[in-house]
Amino acid sequence: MKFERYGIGIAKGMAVTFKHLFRAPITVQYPEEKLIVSRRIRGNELVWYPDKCTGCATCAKSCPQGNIEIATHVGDKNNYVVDKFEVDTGRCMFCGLCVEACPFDALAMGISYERAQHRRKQLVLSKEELQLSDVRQPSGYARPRIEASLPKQSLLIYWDKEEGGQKLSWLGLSKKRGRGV
Amino acid sequence: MTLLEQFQLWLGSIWPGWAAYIVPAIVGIVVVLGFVLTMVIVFIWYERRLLGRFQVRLGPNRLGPEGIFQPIATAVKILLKEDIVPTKSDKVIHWLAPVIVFVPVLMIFAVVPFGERAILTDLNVGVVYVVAISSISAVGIYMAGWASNNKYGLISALRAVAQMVSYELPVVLAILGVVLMAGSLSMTQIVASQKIPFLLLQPLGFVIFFLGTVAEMNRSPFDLLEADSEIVAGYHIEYSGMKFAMFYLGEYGHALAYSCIIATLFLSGWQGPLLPPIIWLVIKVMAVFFVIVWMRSTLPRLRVDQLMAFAWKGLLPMAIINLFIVAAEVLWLSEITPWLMVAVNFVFAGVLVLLWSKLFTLGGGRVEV
Amino acid sequence: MAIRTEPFILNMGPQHPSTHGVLRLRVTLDGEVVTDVELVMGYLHRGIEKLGENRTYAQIIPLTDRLDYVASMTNNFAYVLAVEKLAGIEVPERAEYLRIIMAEMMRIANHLMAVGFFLNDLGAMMTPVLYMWREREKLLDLFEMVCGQRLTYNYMRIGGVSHDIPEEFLPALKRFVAEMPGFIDEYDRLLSQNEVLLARTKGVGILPKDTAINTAASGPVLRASDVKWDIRRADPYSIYDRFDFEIPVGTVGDCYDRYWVRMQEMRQSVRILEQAIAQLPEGEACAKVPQLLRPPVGEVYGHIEAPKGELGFHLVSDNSIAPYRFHIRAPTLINMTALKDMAIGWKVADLIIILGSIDVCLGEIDR
Amino acid sequence: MTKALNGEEVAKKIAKKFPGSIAAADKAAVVVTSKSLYQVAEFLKNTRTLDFDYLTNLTAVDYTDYFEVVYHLISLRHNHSVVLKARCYDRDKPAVPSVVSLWRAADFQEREAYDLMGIIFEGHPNLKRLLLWEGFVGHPLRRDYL
Repeated sequence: MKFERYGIGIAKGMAVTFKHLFRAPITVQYPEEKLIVSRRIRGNELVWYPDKCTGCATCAKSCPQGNIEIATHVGDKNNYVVDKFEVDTGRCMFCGLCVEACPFDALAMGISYERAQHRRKQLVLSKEELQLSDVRQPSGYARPRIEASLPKQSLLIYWDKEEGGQKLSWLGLSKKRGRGV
Repeated sequence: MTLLEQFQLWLGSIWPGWAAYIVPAIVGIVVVLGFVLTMVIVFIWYERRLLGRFQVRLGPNRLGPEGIFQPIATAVKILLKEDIVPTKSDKVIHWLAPVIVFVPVLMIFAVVPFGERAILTDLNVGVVYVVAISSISAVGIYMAGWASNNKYGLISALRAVAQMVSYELPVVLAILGVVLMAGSLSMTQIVASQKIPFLLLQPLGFVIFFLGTVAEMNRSPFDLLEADSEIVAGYHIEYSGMKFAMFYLGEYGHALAYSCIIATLFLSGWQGPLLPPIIWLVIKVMAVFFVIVWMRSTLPRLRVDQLMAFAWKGLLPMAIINLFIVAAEVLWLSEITPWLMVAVNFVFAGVLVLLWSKLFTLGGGRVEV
Repeated sequence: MAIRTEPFILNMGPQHPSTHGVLRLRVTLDGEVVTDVELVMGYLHRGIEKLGENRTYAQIIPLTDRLDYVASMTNNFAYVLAVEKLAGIEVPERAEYLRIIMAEMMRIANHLMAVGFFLNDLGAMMTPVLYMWREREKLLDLFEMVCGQRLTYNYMRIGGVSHDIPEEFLPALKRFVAEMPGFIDEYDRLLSQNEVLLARTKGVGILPKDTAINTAASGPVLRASDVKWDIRRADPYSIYDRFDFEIPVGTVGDCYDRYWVRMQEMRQSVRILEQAIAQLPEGEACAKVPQLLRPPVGEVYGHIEAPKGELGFHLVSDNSIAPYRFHIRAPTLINMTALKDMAIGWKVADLIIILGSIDVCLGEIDR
Repeated sequence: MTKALNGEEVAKKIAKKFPGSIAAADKAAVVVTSKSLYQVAEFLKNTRTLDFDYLTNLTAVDYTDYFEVVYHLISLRHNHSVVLKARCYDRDKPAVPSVVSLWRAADFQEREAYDLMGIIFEGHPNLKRLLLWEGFVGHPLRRDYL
């Protein structure tokens, strides 16, 4: 006789949910707690190094969206001088192909991720805006040297036990929790 | 004599008769309403936090300590929303429906005993009153679903009627068992007669009543009226603003009312050692609601035909048999120790549940079209 | 006495919580019983096939991410396999293993989501979803680690993968592989014997074996109907012939079987992951492939067993840098062919769970 | 491993049964005349040694001077596959017979090909646009659609 339909399955299921009542919640309370993102994060917008860029436009060619606008003129040392380097991050899909394609490491993905704007126009980034600054740091995507210098990503998989048994108040809030590797 | 009547008597000696009747009544209603609305707010918070913890997340925790003011913020948000009335709706009924859903819920609390003499009116037919009043909100739900001129709403309304009518019967029959044991229809008498909680004396009756009420207050796994994954929100799909707030409050008020009634009928109400009666009642109500939330967080929803089958094939016959058993016990066993009755009833409950579970087939249910 | 009734047409979607996107079902109801279903789709049509015709072969890879956005990695995989078949490119050993690891991780992540939302369609109030998303998050963390994004990976490249894995990847994955069976057991305890779930899904929405084959259903939908057909076994691509795994099949092809097959496939994927981690060789992660690839004139159909079914890419090359024709065989679109058969005669609530048990993804259906 | 049958051999078998139905054949694919497509498909499906019960993929390719409808057939029992093609040269009204009655899998795929490529599948029970809306002008996957 199979013990279906007698409510055994329901009882088992209820036991599972009851057990979860005493487990640490997995919620990360975002604006206060922030996780460390991957070192290879393809974060918002690009970082462009004007000194390394030769204006070869390989990035523009590799962009699936045709999203990088680059205009150059020949300078006095028989080099290209970049007049215009414009990226519409509203149309960018952050595939990272331009960064991979750049032969001179003059382009990197950004590491930040809070870049919402109020106007579409503000999403179009010019040459000046794309340069390295305090808020615009490069990520290690396709740039091993930068990657090595960034902090390790915090992983959810290590959060259950090693941080382990986190002493939480019943409601799970009072204690400030650290999280990460 | 309840506290209210005593108050009225005392006031009657100094004030004219009509004032002495009305003023205490209003005071009583305000006190009870205050309690109920506070509890409803607490319930909303309690359910959200509890559901959060069942689902390994936190639940609202931003507003106030542990998020206790979140329901208030929700209320403010809902109240500030635009009141949308569909163009082709039946305006009057659309307007009236939330009221009809909400008011009976509040009326139930007239007969809930909060303490030994703390009850608004000690009706001698209190139980009958509860049954009668609580089913009125089905009408409101049907009106809401019908008037909003929405197909999801209509499906929900039709489900509502079927569900309410079906589950009313086992619920009433389960209550009858309690009434037989207590020997009275009055809520205070029922509480007073529970030296041993009726939960132990009538386990089967409790299960039937509990499931029936869960179905009547449309909570998972019987939440077919709202069934957000099928008919989106059912009857209140076209409601917003204050009217939606009425439904929302009505839903939690219903949950509170039924939790109170379950606590009163089966968990010996306000009775308990040491702590004041009102605290005991709140504890028991919270415990009942905990189980309801727990079920909600675990169980998938039944289908409409399975829901009906469960009521008519499962709960109703069991409730009838339970009633006969209880009647026989009250006739012949009441002289002997009640613990024998407890044992016998648990055995009967187990046997009946096992027997009836044979009736149900799992799955299937295709209709040839 | 016969009561004259009128059929009742219900437009489910495109905005409906349970159509898994912007699918519209024109349902004809008799009371609550479904008498006819008509699928209306295309609300998410982006013309990826047309876009592909004027992108280079490498530039199409990010586009394939947007097909089945729940399982982007396998979309990448299917596409690069097709291109490699077309151009005759050899892939380094390590890259093959990395691809398999990613594909199987993706399968687990996809099935977690599929089962979770199937339960949500059943009305289980988000609980199974959130339990399963907890594990899916762990996988997404790992995907983020290797390729920098959590949803649209763009990880596979023609000739290999874009990056080798970082050193902290394997320990984390090993830990996941060790823990995952325990979590699957827990889901089993929570769900598999639950009477309500059994009552709702057993015998519901049966897809008979011959209908399943005739409508070219694939993936778990086909296997639930007792057809032992898994492209990983039947037509082993990449290096699937080196792994030992079983193909779970259902018995009757009802919703429960589809659910059950997915649960079992997760276990098998964990097995494959274990083996792949153990065998992972050292070496290059990507072959040298010209950036502007010009495959020889010809056409190719490459298919893989994506989590949702057979994902195929039909590519026609005219020796230019862009494919001449780029066609996607979307598994869920074709799995939906039999939806009408499965749903007629059942209630509205069943229609929802049948749709949920097919595991649709509108990004893939509409393309 | 799914064995890809040699198109020439399959073509020989077909030609024996339906003379004149083969337009061309090479190792990879069998090209049949669109007139005889249905009979050939029926033959491929119902012959015991071939037994192509599973229509994996159906698509159409626009070669500017003709359209090619491509059928990828698999036999689950024998685990072999073949590619069947049919060409239609009429640019305004390219038509091939529908195979929905043989493989229902063709239902949505034929509708899709009709929608995006404009190929009319004669005998399809419900040949409507699938992804684009009714009233859309043109067929976007054609090479001359801009």
